[in-house]
Amino acid sequence: MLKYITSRLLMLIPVLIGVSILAFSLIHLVPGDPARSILGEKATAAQLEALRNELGLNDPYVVQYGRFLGHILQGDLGKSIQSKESIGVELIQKLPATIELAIFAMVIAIVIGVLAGVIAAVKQYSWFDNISMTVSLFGVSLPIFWLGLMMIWIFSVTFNILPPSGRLTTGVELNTITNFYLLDSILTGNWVALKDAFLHLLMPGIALATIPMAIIARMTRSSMLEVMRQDYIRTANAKGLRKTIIIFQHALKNASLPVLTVVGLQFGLLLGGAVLTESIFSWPGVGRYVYLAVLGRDYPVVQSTILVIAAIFVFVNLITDILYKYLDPRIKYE
Amino acid sequence: GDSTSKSNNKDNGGGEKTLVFGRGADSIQLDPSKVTDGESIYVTNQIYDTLVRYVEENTEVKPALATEWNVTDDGLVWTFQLRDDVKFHDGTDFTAEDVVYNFERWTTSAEFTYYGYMFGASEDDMGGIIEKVEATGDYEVQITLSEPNAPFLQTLAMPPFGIASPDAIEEHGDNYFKNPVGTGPFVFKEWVPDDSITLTKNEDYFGEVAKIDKVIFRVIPDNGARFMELQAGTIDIMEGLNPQDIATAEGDDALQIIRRPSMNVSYMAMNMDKGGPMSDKLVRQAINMAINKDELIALYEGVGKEAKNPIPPSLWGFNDDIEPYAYDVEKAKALLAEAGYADGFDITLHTFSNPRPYMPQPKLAAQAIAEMLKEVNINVEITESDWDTHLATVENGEHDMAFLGWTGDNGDPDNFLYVLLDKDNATVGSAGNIAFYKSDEVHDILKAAQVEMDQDKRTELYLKVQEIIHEDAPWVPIAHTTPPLAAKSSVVDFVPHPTGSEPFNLLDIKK
Amino acid sequence: MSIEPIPNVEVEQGKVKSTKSRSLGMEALFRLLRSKTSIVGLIIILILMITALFAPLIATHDPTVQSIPNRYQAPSSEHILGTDELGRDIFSRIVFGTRISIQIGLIAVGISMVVGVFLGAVAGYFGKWVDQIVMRFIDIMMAFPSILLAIALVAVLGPNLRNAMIAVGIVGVPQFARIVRSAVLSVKETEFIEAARAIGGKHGRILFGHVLPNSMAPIIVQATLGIGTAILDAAGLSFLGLGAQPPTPEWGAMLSDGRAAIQHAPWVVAFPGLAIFLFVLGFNLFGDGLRDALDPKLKE
Amino acid sequence: MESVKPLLEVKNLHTHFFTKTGVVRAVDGVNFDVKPGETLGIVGESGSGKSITAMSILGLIPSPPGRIVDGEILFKGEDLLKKSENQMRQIRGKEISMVFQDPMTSLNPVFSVEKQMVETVLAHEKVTKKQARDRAIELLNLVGIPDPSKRVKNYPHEFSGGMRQRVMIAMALACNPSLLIADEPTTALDVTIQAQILELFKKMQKELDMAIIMITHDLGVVAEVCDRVLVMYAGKPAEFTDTKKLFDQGKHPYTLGLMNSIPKISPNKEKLIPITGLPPNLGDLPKGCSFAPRCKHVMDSCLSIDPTLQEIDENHFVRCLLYEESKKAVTT
Amino acid sequence: MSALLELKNIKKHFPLKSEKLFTKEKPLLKAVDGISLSVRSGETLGLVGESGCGKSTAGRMALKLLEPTEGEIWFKGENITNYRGEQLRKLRREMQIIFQDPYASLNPRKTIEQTLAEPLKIFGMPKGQVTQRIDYLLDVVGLSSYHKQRYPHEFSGGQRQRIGIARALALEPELVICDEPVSALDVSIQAQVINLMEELQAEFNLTYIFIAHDLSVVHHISDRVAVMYLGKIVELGDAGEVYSNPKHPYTQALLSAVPETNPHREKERIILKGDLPSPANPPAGCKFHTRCPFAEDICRVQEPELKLVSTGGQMAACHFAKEVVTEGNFT
Ligand SMILES: Nc1ncnc2c1ncn2[C@@H]1O[C@H](COP(=O)(O)OP(=O)(O)OP(=O)(O)O)[C@@H](O)[C@H]1O
Ligand SMILES: Nc1ncnc2c1ncn2[C@@H]1O[C@H](COP(=O)(O)OP(=O)(O)OP(=O)(O)O)[C@@H](O)[C@H]1O
Ligand SMILES: [Mg+2]
Ligand SMILES: [Mg+2]
Repeated sequence: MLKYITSRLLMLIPVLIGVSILAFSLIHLVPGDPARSILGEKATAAQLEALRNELGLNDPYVVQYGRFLGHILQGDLGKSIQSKESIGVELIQKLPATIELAIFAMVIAIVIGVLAGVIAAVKQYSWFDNISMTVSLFGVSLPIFWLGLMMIWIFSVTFNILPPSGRLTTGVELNTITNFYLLDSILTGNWVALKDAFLHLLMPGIALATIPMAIIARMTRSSMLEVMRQDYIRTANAKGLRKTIIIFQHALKNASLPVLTVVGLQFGLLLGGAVLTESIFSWPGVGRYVYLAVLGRDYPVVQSTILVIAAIFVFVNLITDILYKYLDPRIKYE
Repeated sequence: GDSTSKSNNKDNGGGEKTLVFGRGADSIQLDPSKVTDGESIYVTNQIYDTLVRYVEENTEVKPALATEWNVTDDGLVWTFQLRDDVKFHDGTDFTAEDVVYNFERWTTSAEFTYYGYMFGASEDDMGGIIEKVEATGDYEVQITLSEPNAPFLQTLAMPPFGIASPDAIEEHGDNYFKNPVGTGPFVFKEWVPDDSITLTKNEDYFGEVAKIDKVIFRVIPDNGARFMELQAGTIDIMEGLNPQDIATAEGDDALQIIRRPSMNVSYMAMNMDKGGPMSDKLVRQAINMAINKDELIALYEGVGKEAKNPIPPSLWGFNDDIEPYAYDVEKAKALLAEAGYADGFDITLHTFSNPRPYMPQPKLAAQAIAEMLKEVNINVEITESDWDTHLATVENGEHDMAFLGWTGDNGDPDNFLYVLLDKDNATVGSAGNIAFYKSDEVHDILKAAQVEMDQDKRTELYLKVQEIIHEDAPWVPIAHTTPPLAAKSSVVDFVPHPTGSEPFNLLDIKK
Repeated sequence: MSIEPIPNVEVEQGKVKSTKSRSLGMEALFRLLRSKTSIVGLIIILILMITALFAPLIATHDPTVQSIPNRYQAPSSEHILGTDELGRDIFSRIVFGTRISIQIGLIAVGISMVVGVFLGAVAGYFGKWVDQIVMRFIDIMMAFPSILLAIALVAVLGPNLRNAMIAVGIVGVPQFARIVRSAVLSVKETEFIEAARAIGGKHGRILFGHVLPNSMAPIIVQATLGIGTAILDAAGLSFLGLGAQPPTPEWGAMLSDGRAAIQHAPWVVAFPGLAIFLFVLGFNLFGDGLRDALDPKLKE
Repeated sequence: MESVKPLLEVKNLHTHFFTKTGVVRAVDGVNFDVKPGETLGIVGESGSGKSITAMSILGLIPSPPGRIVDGEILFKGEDLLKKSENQMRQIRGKEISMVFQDPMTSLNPVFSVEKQMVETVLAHEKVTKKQARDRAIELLNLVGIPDPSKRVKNYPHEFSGGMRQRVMIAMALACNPSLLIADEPTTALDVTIQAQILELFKKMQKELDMAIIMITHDLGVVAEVCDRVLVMYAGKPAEFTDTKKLFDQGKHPYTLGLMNSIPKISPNKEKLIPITGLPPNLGDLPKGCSFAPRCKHVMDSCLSIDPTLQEIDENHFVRCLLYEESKKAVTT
Repeated sequence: MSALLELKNIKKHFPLKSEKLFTKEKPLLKAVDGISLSVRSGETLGLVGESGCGKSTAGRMALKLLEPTEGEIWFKGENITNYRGEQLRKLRREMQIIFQDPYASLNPRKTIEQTLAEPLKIFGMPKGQVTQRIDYLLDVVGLSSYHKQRYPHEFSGGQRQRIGIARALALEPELVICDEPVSALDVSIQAQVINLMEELQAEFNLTYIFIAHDLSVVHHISDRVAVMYLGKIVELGDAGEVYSNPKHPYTQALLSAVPETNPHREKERIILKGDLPSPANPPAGCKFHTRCPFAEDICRVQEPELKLVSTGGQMAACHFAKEVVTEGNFT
């Protein structure tokens, strides 16, 4: 098991190097440069040149990439050119925001998606099946940013029942420990903040959840249908087991395997794909962070953050693989 | 960036007054000498003092850290008398040596953008026109210039030249930017990046002590969302209002609209450097005539006034006698025909995606202009890019026509005319003059005005320049905006400053 | 010869309706036309196609003509979906927008498909190091957050519709490559491929004559569903200001432009979004039906 | 033997599937009975309705599209078709249990053998978990799994095909059923393993007093383990009699065709005599006898008259016009 | 009779996927572990054995659809082991294969005509003759030319198997490898196909390698039989001899396990213990020793050679084969 994990981790290295090269090349190919971005429209050519020299931007790309890689290998994500802040420190702030949102969305997606999928499969061709599957098709067809805007319009503008943006209402106090606000407010017993943070999570969470929810529901359904056709379900029936046991133990455990893969993949996608949602709900997460960094040509931030997101993505997929193996005794570790 | 405590206080029973200021982006650094972005300066303007400050309404100056000053007749040596009762927030005393220290620091790196830009520093000559800065007493400083500089005093009032505590700079080193220490009306308390910056009032402020106890600058990137937060009451005042929301705010008794006096201009530059139609004056004039400014201005939803000159009317030296090109499609067509373009031509218009204070809806304006020029057979292809790309594009002169704008730094006409329209600044690659308008006549007058210390004479010169520019028409001047802020009605005595930032020690929150 | 011919049971039972036989594709088509959802999808797609084709006839106004004094008008009989921030007729812009969206969908998916199918087929068919290289490359693209990849690509290439389509197309490549690869892998192992080798077929003939045609089902399904995704992605890019250049009536851009007015003119945002939704839904419904029709597992 | 009351009686069973393309008459008028302790074989080609007959007995026809449209299934005198789902659940696995064809797929891959066996016992008997586990081990021992107390912890994939089939059988025996239905229990296995399993069946039957329905398409298996045989063709019984009688004096042309078409290992090779044509489509059966199109002895009347099952001899039922005296007379 | 095809000690070892990253020695699955055979022109050689013993792998290597890991393949007196590309394609005219699964062995997207035309086109038959040839082929396998335009899914399993046979015969090969051609068919159809194959053999003077696990079928169709166990041939000889007088204990057990279709005869059964070991981890010595009722110490360490055990040319790989001969009825 341990061997398996180590070898899998080792295999991630080339992928991450590839990602870092891709990120590096792309961001350096974007026209404009950080010096201009920092100094603004008012800087003179001489100032720009001086700053470029200071930042080492005039070095050959290979040297620059080597320097970047060197830092990464030492566990140093570098400093933001724009804010001068260590990227590691900034990510400690922003990653939890994004991860909290992603987990929240994923929990919604899994709970509703799996339940709907199971019921739809068990009652195949029923009205529930038809409706839930149609709705789930709606889910994958909705532009999230539009859904977000419409939710804001309905729940914030028209009815004013949910906060339109941010993680906490200004004025609500919260001592942060992990930067996961729900967790922090529970840890500090701050119920006001808990409720507030929860309300703030609702709209972006739902917006972000629609696509994975729809995908999970459909996946669960087809996976359940597939499993329900299997011989061992017939066996379970022939043994005289209760329907609930057959569905929720025998069938669901088998059906959950492909769903798990989807969950892992979707969770990874949520992390990197939250750019739109975060920008609509002014969510101070990594998606916005790296998006702004692209616009501000903040090379180190773009490179390091994409690398971190990619690492999390592959890591999450690794975890799902391990979980998969854990759930499926047929797969051996060695 | 401390992750152990984060607190947003609300005025709890004790009657503590907190002002929550909503804005679109976070500060980049809280070291004003190194930044150029409004969001940073807005905050540092509360923390730091400059030798002289702008008065509340315009860009005239009044004493601040310096109580009085004089200048030699040749305009080269300035002597400032400093206050002797000022302490930095870290408790150290403020003296003339500290001023010298700050000036010297500003000449050590290209990072001190504004210094270099305002005083003409270069890699070889980091001091620029400032020859030396000396402490001639505990509370007296003498600054020697290499050439006379008419707007010098106004320039010193700019927030980037706020005086910082040398002790703190030494102590924090590279991290000074997140531990700012000045002498201003508010003391830095806490910064949660991309979320909020908290300041508390400086009880020992030498000027008027603030009436509110705390200011929180909160980042809410989306304009619409920020306005909703204001409507919901979670912030007290905000900038960056969508023009579309003004009407809503005006219809709401609990809210007020505050318009910032204009010290900016937005324009469409026509690149004269590329050959082709744009190098023909007749074409440029025709384009000026083909644009219906009334409609264009309507898109500003009441936050802008039509521009006819490169400088805003609030500035001295504004030439009000100039008659703007009247909207006249027929005449424009005639001019084009005369120039040999009766059948029109194809042309690009570069614009940018992020709204700027002087141009809240660049994309709309571009489309409106494109549609208007269609009337005179000019076929405009719009290219919209992000701000950085746009800047790079226009500085390199890749455009035919491009939108840009300018916000005055120190309230001096030179800060508009020279920067934006002098041939000195028309170098490809770093152009401020993106029309690449290279008039020797204009150049000579502007140069003369820079060294003339008599304001009346300078006014004369600037009036003349504006006439020439009007005639040559390198631009279509578009508008001077009065960027709106929205606030709760309970916020009183908030006097917006044309430079875009105002100290909060005078405003108050009424219960 | 004494070989007994197999009696044709169907003929004997007198139930051969026509001598014409149905290919698998035809079978699938019949199955497809039996599913209600795919019919709905097909109808939506057809309506959109017709709209695109006859846009000038259907639109009530010129989609680019402005009337600044008439901006932000609520839906009325004159402007059935209201007017936008420049006083243009939203309905007409949406109508003309169908052309753009169809173009985006087809071109972006075309790019993903051509590149993805090529990579996936080559990787799956030749295996070994070819597979290793292609798949590591695909892994890298997968690990790279896709929207950021698209944003960066557009930033590099320059923001306009064409480049947005290219970026969206490139982002869609891994999906295709993986699907094609796994399809090719499973088809490659079948006995009829072995038979093709046994009768002396060359690689090209086997790959293009046997393997790919039998991997078509997932490719077609992915292409249909991919059109929806491509439109959403491109709209997302436009929403971030990285897509269609004004005054192109691209739906994502319309939505983005109208966003500031959501409080006082929500229709400017609501309708383009609804259009995107409908369009994508159409392709998803159709693609879903197509999957069922083409999936041999669901075959009775 | 005559007076023994049958354990199971299937009377005129019709199970149809109502599909989009038409009604599939998977089981269309099947009659047979099983006596306590005997082994009844059901043979027939693929698709002849063997499995559906078995599933009908257990009430496990997937519905929709399947439905038992007619008939009676009397088990210990009670009609199973009249029982509620709950009552049926009490019978499945306890009174009647079943072993399926493919041991590779019939066990749930994600649960240990122990869990799968214990849950069966617990579902029907009021015992503790511990007792259930002991019973599981005892059963595994009975079916010849070496080291059962250890192996019980294993997952299905850790067993070979033959072992899994033993586990399936052990599971089926968990509650001492009085009837065991084995649906092609050896088809998926290699010959040497098949021999082991058949041996096991014989042993089980000897030791436990239990009736078995052995579904197969291999006449060899029938000859080896069955007392009586039901030959099915296209959802209908073709012939029903004692095993020996069937092999000695099989009557139905289909039965005979079947016997002639399988190669035998004997020193002198004979040419095979295949049954011509194809099995019919159950969704669209020909009029008359469904075997008529392939029958060597087809008569005109066969194309219009669907024969009924006739007892032509003691305990020998045939469904063929050749043996329906009256009609035969007409044609000859 | 001359040998048409000769396999000389061929082996096929499949590398198994190892999840250990840094090991040199990859675990191998020894699917075929050194078999030697010669197939005479015009005969049918039956290859029997339990599932997974390497029958198909051996067949595919003979056709060079799989590269042998070791050993040589001779066809018509030529060493074809290292044939590649064009050479190999030429060889295809002379050797063909018929597959087990009638559903998987035809391209579902091609009409029967297209399927049958493909080999003809590859080998450059002029267009005009192709149609004619296809009609002929269909006729030969008992189908009609009106079937040409149909797709595989419109045929039954037996019919498809006939099409597969037609395809194999299209190029007029000499050798046809039949990989379980009837095991997926219903008994009643199976006999039709077997008869067809026998007739075709007579008609075209074909040589068959007939792979099957059904001993009765093999017995019925083969002239000689090779019995495989775990990648090895354990017994080889004239079909009648091997079936009536098996020398290897595995063959004996195999034969005794076949259910007897005569209910009156009670057969003496040898029930083997245990299961077929995995070819990834085969036992040392004689591979059969784990299940052999007669195994002794030598069997656990030394692998027996295939040796002549009867005057009729019967061969067996058992240490005690001679003893079996002497003890048995062959004195
Ligand atoms: N769910 C279903 N829907 C429609 N038809 C079905 C269904 N299940 C079975 N059938 C049909 O019922 C007929 C009888 O099937 P059954 O499984 O009983 O055959 P069998 O004799 O057991 O064959 P085999 O030897 O292949 O197991 C077949 O023609 C089959 O196609
Ligand atoms: N491509 C391959 N890669 C790895 N292992 C393989 C491959 N092909 C076959 N094997 C393994 O080789 C062994 C022999 O396989 P082969 O197909 O030759 O057996 P067989 O005797 O034909 O069995 P069956 O009767 O099941 O067809 C099996 O264990 C099989 O799993
Ligand atoms: Mg069956
Ligand atoms: Mg095989």
